[in-house]
Formats: sequence, C-alpha cells, structure tokens
Amino acid sequence: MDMLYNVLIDPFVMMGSAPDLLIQTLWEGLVAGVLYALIALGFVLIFKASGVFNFAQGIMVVFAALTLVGLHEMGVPALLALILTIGVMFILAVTVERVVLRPLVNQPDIILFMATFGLTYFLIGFGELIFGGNPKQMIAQELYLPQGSTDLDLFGGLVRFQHIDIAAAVIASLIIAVLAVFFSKTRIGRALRAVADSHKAALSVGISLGQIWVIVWFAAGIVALVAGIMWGARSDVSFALQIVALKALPVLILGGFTSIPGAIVGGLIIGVSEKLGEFYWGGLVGGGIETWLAYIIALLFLLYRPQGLFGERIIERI
Amino acid sequence: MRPFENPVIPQRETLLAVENVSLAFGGVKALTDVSFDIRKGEIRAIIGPNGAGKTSMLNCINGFYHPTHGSITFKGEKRRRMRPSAAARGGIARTFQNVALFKGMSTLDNIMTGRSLKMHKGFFWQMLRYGPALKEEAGHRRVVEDIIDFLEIQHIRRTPVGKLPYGLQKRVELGRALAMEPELLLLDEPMAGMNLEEKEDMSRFILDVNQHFGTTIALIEHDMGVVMDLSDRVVVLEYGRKIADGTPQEVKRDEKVVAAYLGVAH
Amino acid sequence: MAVTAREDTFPKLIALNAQIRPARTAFRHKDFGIWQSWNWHDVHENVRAFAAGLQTLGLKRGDKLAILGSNRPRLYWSMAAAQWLGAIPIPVYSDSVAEEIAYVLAHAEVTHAVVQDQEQVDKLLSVIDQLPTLVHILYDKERGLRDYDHTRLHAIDSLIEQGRELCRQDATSSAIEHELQSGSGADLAIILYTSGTTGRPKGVMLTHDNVVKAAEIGCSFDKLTDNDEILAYLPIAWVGDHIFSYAQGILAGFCVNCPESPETVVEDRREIGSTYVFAPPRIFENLLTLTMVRMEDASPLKRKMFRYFLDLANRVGEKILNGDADVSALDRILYGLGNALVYAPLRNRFGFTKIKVGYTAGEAIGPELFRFYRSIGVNLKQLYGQTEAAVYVTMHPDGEIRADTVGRPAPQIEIRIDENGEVLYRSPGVFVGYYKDDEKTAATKTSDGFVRSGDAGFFEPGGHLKIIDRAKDVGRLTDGSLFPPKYIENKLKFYANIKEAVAFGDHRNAVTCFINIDLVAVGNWAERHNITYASYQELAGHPLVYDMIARHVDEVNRSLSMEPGMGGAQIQRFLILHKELDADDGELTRTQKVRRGFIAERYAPLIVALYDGTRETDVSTEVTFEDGRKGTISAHVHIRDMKIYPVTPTPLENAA
Amino acid sequence: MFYREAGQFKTTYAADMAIFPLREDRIGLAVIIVCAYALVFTGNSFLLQAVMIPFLVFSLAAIGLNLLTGYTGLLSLGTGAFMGVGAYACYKLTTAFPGLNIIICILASGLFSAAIGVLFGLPSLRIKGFYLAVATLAAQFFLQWCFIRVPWLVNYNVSGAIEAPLRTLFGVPIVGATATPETRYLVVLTLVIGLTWVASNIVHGRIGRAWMAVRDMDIAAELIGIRLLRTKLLAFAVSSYYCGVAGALLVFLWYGGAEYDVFNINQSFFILFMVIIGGLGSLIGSFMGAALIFILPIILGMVMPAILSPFGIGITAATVEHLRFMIVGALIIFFLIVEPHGLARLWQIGKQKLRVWPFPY
Repeated sequence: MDMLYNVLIDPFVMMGSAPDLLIQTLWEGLVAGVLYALIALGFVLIFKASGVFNFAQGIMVVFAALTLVGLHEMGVPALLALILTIGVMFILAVTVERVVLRPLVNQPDIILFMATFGLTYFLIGFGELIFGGNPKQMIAQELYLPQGSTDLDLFGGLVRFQHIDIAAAVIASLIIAVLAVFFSKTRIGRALRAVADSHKAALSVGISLGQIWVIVWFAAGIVALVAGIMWGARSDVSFALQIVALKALPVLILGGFTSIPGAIVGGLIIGVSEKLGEFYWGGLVGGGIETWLAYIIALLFLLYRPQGLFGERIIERI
Repeated sequence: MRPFENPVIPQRETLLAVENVSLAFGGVKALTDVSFDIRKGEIRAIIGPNGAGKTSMLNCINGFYHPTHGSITFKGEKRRRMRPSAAARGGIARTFQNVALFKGMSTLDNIMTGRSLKMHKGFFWQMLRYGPALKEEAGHRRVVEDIIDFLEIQHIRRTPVGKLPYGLQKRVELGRALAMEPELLLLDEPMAGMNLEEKEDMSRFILDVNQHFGTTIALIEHDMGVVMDLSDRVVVLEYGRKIADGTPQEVKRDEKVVAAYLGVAH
Repeated sequence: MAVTAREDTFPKLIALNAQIRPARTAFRHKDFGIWQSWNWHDVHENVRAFAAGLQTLGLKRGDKLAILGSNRPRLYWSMAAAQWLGAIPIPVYSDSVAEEIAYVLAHAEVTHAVVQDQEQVDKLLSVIDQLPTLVHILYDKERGLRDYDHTRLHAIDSLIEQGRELCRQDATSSAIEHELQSGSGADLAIILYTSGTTGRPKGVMLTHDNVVKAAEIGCSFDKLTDNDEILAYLPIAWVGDHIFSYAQGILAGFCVNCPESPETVVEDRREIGSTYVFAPPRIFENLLTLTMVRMEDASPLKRKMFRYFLDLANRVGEKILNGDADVSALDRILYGLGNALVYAPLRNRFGFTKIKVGYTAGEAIGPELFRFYRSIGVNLKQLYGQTEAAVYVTMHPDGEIRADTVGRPAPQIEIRIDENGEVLYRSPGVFVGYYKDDEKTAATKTSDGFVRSGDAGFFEPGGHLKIIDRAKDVGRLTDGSLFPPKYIENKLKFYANIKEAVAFGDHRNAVTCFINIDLVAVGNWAERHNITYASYQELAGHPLVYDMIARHVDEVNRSLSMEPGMGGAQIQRFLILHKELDADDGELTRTQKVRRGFIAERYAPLIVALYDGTRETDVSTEVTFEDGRKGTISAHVHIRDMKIYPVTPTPLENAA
Repeated sequence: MFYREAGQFKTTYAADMAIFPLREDRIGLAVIIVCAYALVFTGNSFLLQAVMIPFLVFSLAAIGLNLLTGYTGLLSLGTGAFMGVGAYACYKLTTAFPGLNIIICILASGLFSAAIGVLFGLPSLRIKGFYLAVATLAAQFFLQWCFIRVPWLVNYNVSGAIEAPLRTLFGVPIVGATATPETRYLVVLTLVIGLTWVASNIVHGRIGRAWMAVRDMDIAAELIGIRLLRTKLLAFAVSSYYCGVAGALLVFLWYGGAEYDVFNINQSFFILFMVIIGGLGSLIGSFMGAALIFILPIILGMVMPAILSPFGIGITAATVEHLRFMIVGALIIFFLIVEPHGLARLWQIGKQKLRVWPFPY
C-alpha cells in the first residue's frame, strides 16, 4: 500500500507542489533528449543510405570530440582544430568506405553490423593511443560557445537555463533543419533516398555507391562532432561517453531506424522520461535508474509496436 | 506420365472445406468470399493469373494468415484462428513458391527437421544423446532415408542445401514436407522455374506421393499442361474471387477461365 | 592355405559357410545411407527360402532364370537359389537395349526373370511378346511398380518371406534339402552370354565343377581368405564378376559389397577399403586421368612435390614392391617420406589403402599406367582370361610382374601355340560348349579338349605369354610386314589424351588410323592453354590438338620401330574422328571394345581419304542421341602425315 | 593427408550419426584432451592462472552465446550481465549453504541466469535482429544496475564486491585464496569439457536442428510444427546457463573475487567478438575465438615491448591495452571480410584439404 502510494501518488504530488522543479527537470530532459536525437540522427543517416546499422556512431561522437580537444591540447588554435577535426572525420569516412564497406558490399546486414563493432573497438584503441585515455575538458569558450546561465523566476522558484544547453538546442535544431533540406531538396539527397530504397536501383540510376557512402558517413561524422562538442561541454570528453551514446539505440527503437523526425521525437521522449523517472521515482529504488530506464521503456514499447513510432506495419510474405 | 490412369472415385469424403473466406491487408483485398473443398486422396489444383490470391489462399489454409471473414474446416473441425504450428500438428504440410529451406543445413538435416513433431525424447535425453535420444534419431533417420531414396537424392545427402541447384532444392523441400507424413500437402508452384525434365520428374514424384502414401494434395501451378495431367479437380481464382471449379476438362472449357487467361476484360 | 571344396555346388558351399562361419559378413549393400549387412547364416536362410519360393513359382531342374540388373545381394542370391533347384541362372547385361535382351532370353528359353527395378520390368514388358516362355518376373525394388498387374509379377522380398513360411513345414524343408543334395558338380551352373565383337552373343555353358575349380585356382594363387573384401560393381553378366564376386566370394567366404549406385562406386570402394580389386584397364585409366586433371589445379608447390615423388616412385617404387635389394637407403627413406605425403593418401583416395592384390584384364594395359599403380604401392597384376576358360588362362606370379606380358600360365592350365600364332589352352575351368550352337563349339574346342582363344601371341624367353592381338585381326601389309591393329591401338591409348584408336592396314600399303581424343583430359588441357571450344567436334578439329596428338603418334612410331617385327606397322597417316565412338551407335561393344569392321564400313569415305593422300575431307554420320533419337552430324576432317623411323631391331628381353 | 578413410564404413545409423564419424578425428580429439590435462604437470602457474583458466572460462561463455546467436540466430549484447547473474547467484548459494559442494553451487548458479535469460528472452517472440539486441542491452544495464544497487546480492558488505570463500573438494581446496592454480585449472577444464560435450549433444540432436531451423527461416520452421517461442526460450535458457556457469567460474576459479563492473557491456562485446571471429554456429569456433581474442593480446603484451625496446621505444601497459583494442577491432573487420564464417570455417576448409590430400578438392 505504502509502496503503491510512493509509486503512483507521491511523485505527482511533488510535481504539482514544486512546478519549478518539474520544469527544470523537463528542460534537463529536453536538452539530454536533443543530444540523444543528434547521436541517433547519425545512425539514421547511415542506416537510411547504406542499410548499415552503424554501431560505431556513438564512438564517432567521442572520437570527434577527443580529436578536437586533443588537437587543441597539442597547441592547435581552436577554430583550426575544428576544421582539422572535420577533415579527420572526412578521412575517416573515406577510409571506412574503402576498408570496411566496399569489401563487404552485398554481405548480409548482420555482418556489416558486426563490422561496425570492429570499427568501434578500433577507434577506441586508436583515439586513446593518440590522445591518451584520461578525461579532457571541452574547449567550450575557445569555440565561442556561450558560458554561464540565466535563472528565470517561475512559479515561485528559480529555474536555471545553462546557455550552453540553449545553444545546444539551437544548433541541434539547425543541423536537423539543414539535413532535412539536404535530403529533400538537393540532388545528392534524393540520390541517397534512392539508395535507401534499393542498392540496385541506385546503381541503375548511375550513382556510385562508394561516393554516397562517403557522403553519409561524412555527414554522420559532422553530426557526431557537434554532438560531441555539446555533450563534452556539459560533462567532459572521455570514452565513458560511449555508454551514453548507446542510449541512441532505444531512441531509434522508438523512432524507427529510418525516420529523422522519429529520431528527434524519440530522443526527446527518452531524454525527458529518463530525467523525470530518475528525479521522481529513482529514489525509491536507490537511484541510478537512468542507466537502464531508457532500454526498458524501449523494450516495453517494442512489445507493443515492433515497428517503432513511425515505421510501417510489416506484413510477412512467404 | 502415370503408369496407367487411376480414375477419381466419385464423392470421396471432404478433408478440408473453405467457406466464404475473405482476406484483407488494411484496405487491400487479397481474397473475397472464396469457397471450395478438398476431398480425401485427390489432387486439387488452384490456378489463376498472377496476384489472384492463390498463395494467400494456401497461407490461410495452413494458418499463416487468418481470414478476415469465413471459416476453414479441416477434418470436420472448424478453425478460425489457428497458428501454423497447430496446422502442422493437424497434418498439413507445405512447400513454398520461392524455396524456404534451412540454408545452413544439409539435405539430410533439412528433411530430419520435418520429423520434429514426431520426436519426443525430452531435453534430458537430448543432453546425453547416447541412449534413447540416439535410438529415436536412428529410427527417424530410417524414415528419412526412405524419403531420400524415394526422391532419388542419395548423392546430395550431406550437401548443404544452399549449394544445390534450384530443381534439387525444390525436391528436398518436398522431402521435408513428406517427412511430416501429412494428410494434406500444399504445394506452392512446385515446378516454378524448372526445365522440362525436372518438371516431369516432379510430376512423377507428386503422383507417386499421392498414390503410394495416399496423401491429399493441393497445388498451385502455372503450367496448364502439368495441371491438366496431374489434378483431379481445379479451382480457378482471379482477383481474389473464385471464377470456376471442376474437373480439368470442365475448367478448360469455361469461358470465364479462358478470358482470365487471355486477359480479356470483362 | 589353398581353398579346396568338399562341396561341389555353390548352394552347398553356402550351406557350408553357414556352418563354419555363420557370423562372418557375407554381403553388404550401401542402401538407405548405410551398409546393410547379411552374414552367411542370413544368406543361407534367404537363399533357401528364395529357392522354396521359386519352387512355388514352378521353377524346376533345367529351367532357365534370367537375371537383369546391377550388383545387388538379392540378385546374387537369385543365382544361388536357382542353382539350389538345379535351374540355370543367366545374368544379362542390364544396360543393353530391350531387343538384345529379348534375343538372349528367347534363345535361352528363359521361364523366370529376376530384375532390379521398374526400369528393367518395363524393358521386359516392352518385348514380352517375343518371350513366350517367360512366365514370371521378380523384382527387387518396388518403387513405381505398385500399380502394375501382379499376377505374374512378384517382389523378391515377399517371395522370400513366403518361402520362409513354407520352410517352417518339415515337408517342404526336407524337400528343399533334397533338391540341394541332388545337385552335383557336373550340373550346369551358369550360362554366360558373351557380347562377341561380331555377330549374336553366344551362351557359354559352365558347370559347377568348371566354376568351382576356376575359383579355386584364383583363391589359392592369391591366398584369399574370408577376411577379404571385394566391391562388386562390374556387370554381373560378365564372367569376371561372376568368378570374383560370386564364385570366389562363396568359395573363400569373403564379403561381397554392393555399391549404392554406379556414381558412388569410388566413394563406396573407399569406405569399404576392399582388399581384392578387379577392374578393366579403362577404370584404372580414368582414375589416373582424373588424378592428373585434378592435380593440375593444385598449388604449384604441391604440384612440384607430387611430381617429384611420382618420379621417385617411378624409379624405385616397383623395385621396393618387388622386394629388390638394389635400392639405396636414401631412396628407401625418400620413398617412405613420399609414402606419407603422396602414395598413401593417393591410395586412400582411390580406396586402395587395404588392397592385397588387384587385377586388370579384359584388354592390355599401358605400361605407364600399370607402373604408376605398382610404384605407389598397389599390388596390381595382369591376368589373361576368357569366358570360355572361366577366366583364368595366365596371370602374374608375385615378384615377376611385367607390364608388357600377361604372365605365366595359371596353375592347372596347359597352353600351346599353333602355327599361325593362335593361343590354345586347356584347364579344369574350360567350358562345356556354347548353348544350342554345337558347330561354334566344335569350331572353338579341339578334339583333345583345347580351346582356341582367338588371340595371337607368343611366349617370350622369360616364359611369359605376350598377347599381340585377336588372331583373325592380325593382318599383313601388302609389303608382307605384320600388322597387329589392337597392339598399335593400345600403344596409342596409353596416352591420357587418346581415348580410342582404330588402326587400318590389312592388305594395304600402309598403316593409318582414326583417333578419339579423351574429352576430359584434352578439354582440361585446352582450358589451361585457353583454347575455347563449343563441342567435342570443334575440340577434335583444333590444329593445336592435332599437333599434340601428332607428337603422341610419333612416339608410338619410334617405339614400334624398335620392337621386333613391329617396325613395318608404323602409322603413316592419322585423323582425329569428329565424333566419339559410341556403343549406342554399334561402334563399340557393351564391353567398350571397338568393332573395327563395322567402323571401317561406317566411315568408308574417311578411309579412302586416308589412303588417297588428300589432306582434308568432309563427312557426315548418323548418330543416336541419349534419348534414342537419331540425327546426323557432319564435319570437315583433317589428316596428318607422320614420319616413319628406320627399323632398329633389339633383342626381346629388354623390349618395352 | 593423415586421413585413412578406406575401411571406415557404417553399418548402423547410430554409427553414421556419430559426432566424430572419422577415426582420425576421434584420435585427434583424444590427444588434445590428454595434452590439456598434461599441462598441469608443466607446473607453470602463470600459464595456467593467467592464460588457460581464463581461456577456458571465456570459451565456455562463448559457447553459451554461440548457442543463442550462432545456432538460433538471436543476437544478444547481454552476455556479461548473464555471466554476472551466475557469479552472484553462486556467491549467494555458497554463502547461504556453506556445506553445499562448490561444484554443485557453480552448476546450480547457472540455473538462475537461465531463468533470468528466459525472462529477457520473452520479447524475442515478437522482435528480431537489432531490435532484440537492444532488448538484451536492457538486460545488460538493468542487471548491472542491480549488482550495484541491491546490497542483498553482496550480503550487504561495504566493498560491494563478492569474495570467493575457501571451499574444498575431497579435502583439496579448489576455491579461495589457498587453492593452487593447478587444482583450479583441473576443475575448470573438467567442467568445460563436460559442458561442451553436453552442448555438442544438444546441437547435434532434435533441439539443435530446431534452433538452426529457426535461425535459417523461422516461418518455415513454424510451418513444420516447431513452436517458435518455446524453441527460442530454450535457446535463451541454455545459452544463459552456460554464460552463468562461465561467470561463476570466472569469479570463483579465476579472479577469486569481483565487482559489478567485471560484467559490464564491454565484457558482453568481447564474448560476442569471440563468437564472431571463432565462427557463428560452431562449438570448436568458440574455443578458437576465445583463444584469438584473449590469448593473442597477452602474447602481444609480452612480445611488443620486447620488439620495440631495442629501438628505445618504451611501451607502457596502457599502450599495450590500447593496441589490443585496435588489433581486436581490426581483426574483426579483417575476418568478416576474408571469412565471414570465422576461424571455424577456415578449420573446416583445412580439414577438408587434408581429407582430399593430395588433391586440391
């Protein structure tokens, strides 16, 4: 009885009694969600275009951030470092296409999936080998990211908005907008869609798969970089981030693997529910439920809708 | 093709009855109010132009799809929503339009899987293997070898089915279905993509199955010649509707059928 | 130990085996994926029951029972069962067409037929109206026969069952026993129809004594025991299979293994690991050709190793097998190494690992071929035999194996050579006569019991017999020099690239010949020299192929020039035939021997061309396809002139 | 080259369906096992403690995962957690019933992870492929969280770690500080051999075929009467059981004690890599994969400094660790490219070549 009360009633009472806390939590959740969405976006890009479930996306986030900071630590000016990092991400995209994707073309998806595992581990080793394993500070202000925070007085309580978070939200939205345009308007974008539908079709249209893969992986790399910067600015840059990056998976489950809006909505849902869950219910079981809540949500959701929020219902044919 | 004709005994008991079955995916209507019956021991052909809903019909019969309306009665039992595995237990076996073998396994193992329902030694014995489990295996292996001999595929016993040519794969698939000792055998285009010789072999096997094991067979086939030679009675579907039903000769004469096959609008 | 039979008929011998070695496996058959086995006790039971069953079908002493099918235990049992009742089994070549079979069955007035399966039943039914005497047909495999009219058609199994039931009643069982005892060695045991190179097949009549004695000769000569294993895969209608698989199996009590299907013979032999092998040269030939072809695809390093050790074996292998002393220790060591790396694995792949003795006969075998098998440690021997002799005439004793001879006279065999070079022999195995053909019998058997082999040959100083050719085929050129076509043809066929050769020259001024290339070997060679071809015909006509064959012919000419009396028979011109010689076209016999005369008339224009000096000519030929349809193929055939070597006679001892 | 198949014929189906039908294979296996036991007498405790024991433990875990992913085609990223369940269960058992034989505890602890496995396997009826992988991730993180947050699991000790108590078998200590590497090695080896034998029995029988049928084409499998849910759950149960036992062995016979993060996501990945590189759907592959992924880095760790030091390049343990990651990653990609079916396939090919030697095919 008491338990039930704690689970079903008490949290909502709290929300009502302290709306400012609720808003604060929601905001935190939203920002986290935006960043999940960014990472998920990387997955979606690659999955749409090459049907590859890129497990390494999470690592690419870390790798990008690490490269940026690492370069700066070596004395490279921030902006130059940024540009160089973008260059590195491009090189990475090309390398992946040459070394991993091209030899594995026409292999079953699961094989490519596994290959990205390998990529993940390689990147971890590589990054640490070059920049060392210990956590680093994100060079936020060198990149002219806004510092500090604004406190708003809401419902008789202070709600703190970190400027970096706002920036994150804005930049994320920008990127998403850009990608949306890129996919629907540009020739390459449409080409990518063609590929997503069928490799053969794409080839018959006369598009080189290789180029397309390079492009999407590069795009995913950029997205990863941004996500990396944002996330790094909030905590710090280390491979612990990969655990966070894995959160993109439940997001994708919710959003479906091929839908950009899905990724965004999914991200936000996960972000928010995670924070709310942790803040209002986590205490009951000793806290720290953030680590798995997202997955459980995704799991329960799957049982209800295996095809995701925006996915088509699958009719099995034989 | 057959040693000599075995005349269709008139009015054998009904094994399976399809009554006013309709099937729709979302808006798409695959089948509309289809009714026909399959009698014990006969070879029943289901024909029709592409997209006529033939495969959907089979899928309904062995419970892979569930009709949105109507019912299917098998061995006097009305089945509304039946799981495929249940259909299998009921004695319905089936082959597929595009071969659905277990690519990773050998011919032998594929056919052995057909015996799954008949094998009962539990997990404990399976762990030990030697003793009862192996005895059971050997027993079923004998049955499977009979089928292998029957289908003349001894030479590919150990070959992974993935490596086999299409025609042989079809044969192995038939073997797997036979291993279930079914009462009703559904064949979905058993001769699709075969050359003349393979078709003749397959026809021979189908007839032998029907005559030796007395298995009732329902088959979908495009090759009209084959259908006329093999089947005792024919159902004709078009756009998910039944447009004719009867002996091959009757059906051949039916102008609706002729029209459907010549593609004349009506 | 020498096997000597106290029992004088095969059914009695089976009964004996059932007593002295009941548990020893007698027959195996790869069926339903495993080797189904029967020991001597089972076999005795089955044969006895089978006999009882046949009796109910009215088979009685003196009747004829035809056996039609490939090697199956039940078919062998049917022979024994028939003999049990004093009836005479007549095995027939199952791959021959209905008409040929009809002739044999009609000629032998067969009353019962035991066949393998539906195919054979249909074959018989298709000619049933030519077989008035045939009353009952028994089949081994039921598949497809279920709906046939069974009033005169019976399943062997059910008949055996029926017989078993009957044997439970003392009356019948004693009756059956009596039947067994009333048989004697003097009775006719079997009639084997030989598909003669010319004319209708003749029925060779052999008594139990003939066959038993002959079998004894082989068994004691090679010390066969009941631990031996043989694979029965040659036509049961052929005397070789009858003696080796049936007679000796029963006499020595060893196990006869029946393969699953003709395609699986090699694997099955490997599984069984037979200790006693018999095969005509072409089988060893194909095996070797296949080996070489496959090795071509091996990695260079492996090929080098393979070559090296084969050469080594070629040098010392035979000596070691013959137990010669003059082999250096190093060579012995190397040979040991080669054995581990090449020879033993090869023997394993061939299924010869456990082989005790292997025989080749039927026709001459190429020295290279022969030496190859011996050098890798297979105790392969040659044997000269005939149906009329129940096989054994001459054979190689251990230690004196020579590729170019067929060995010494077998035990209990007398041989004499008459003025025109024909070989005559007399032995306990010598046949009674040709069934219903006394004049032919008289023509073949001399008053003093010798048999005209029809082969020309001579004893060389070593005491070994050397067969040159069919006596009637040995001709003379217009310049009077000797012309042994088969001898020349064999020399040509020793080359893997040449499948068949037909030489002409009798009463002509020079020797010329037709050549069939071996599609496997040459095709593979063509691939490696990326020569593209669409058909046999195209490949055969290819200039490069001609060059290659020409080289072979040239070598043959050289070796002929060095042999006594053969120098005149060098090949002057040859052509590569545009189609493969084929039994279905009557160009070969069922035993794959060339019918020279027939071919000569069939390809008359080509022969003309060979002699009138033209360099190329057009020809069109009627052929029969797999499915029996007829058609004609026409081609443009080239002819090559060859260099002739001066004759340099050398003493016989070191010939070849 | 070594095969002499002539004369090896089968007259019964039992013989024909033997797991090692060829004499040469049986001999080879016997030799390997004997050698494995003989290692004890080398007295090289580093070899046993730091190489062989973990190798065997990981092999067992890999077999477990292979049964699920390789044979039944259900991808799982929760292996580490299931191992953890086994370890913690074993800890609870052996502390709750100190009298209970440790071997029994270890074997029983597998049952608990089997149960948990089934629980998290339930979704597998409706979801497949990547989706299922995420479901298993849920298990991974949730269970790992439990290891941290449920003090009952560690008997409320402050360290939050589990310690292997001293346990003996026939009076010989096999678990705990005083147990010698030799004894522990023998125990692990014996258990692993036994469990591998059972696994091979299962996969070669009816159940194994059902699993592979589901893997190759679940629809067809269902249409021949195989119950999908039952089959998949059984796979989860057996797989998790093996992982669980492996986890228990890992803590009790290798580490001697452990904290929650031993069973983290990376552990899951490493096992998965072993299975991929070793070869999906092959037991022997599981061993090979384990050997490559686990032993190779050790060798590197020893070899690399040796190679590099002459050039004056000092190499730290950390660097070796990083290189290890890189190499493992590269290896995976390499293998997927050259032989997607892993070492097991290479092994098969090699074996075939020996059988047909000297022929190339």
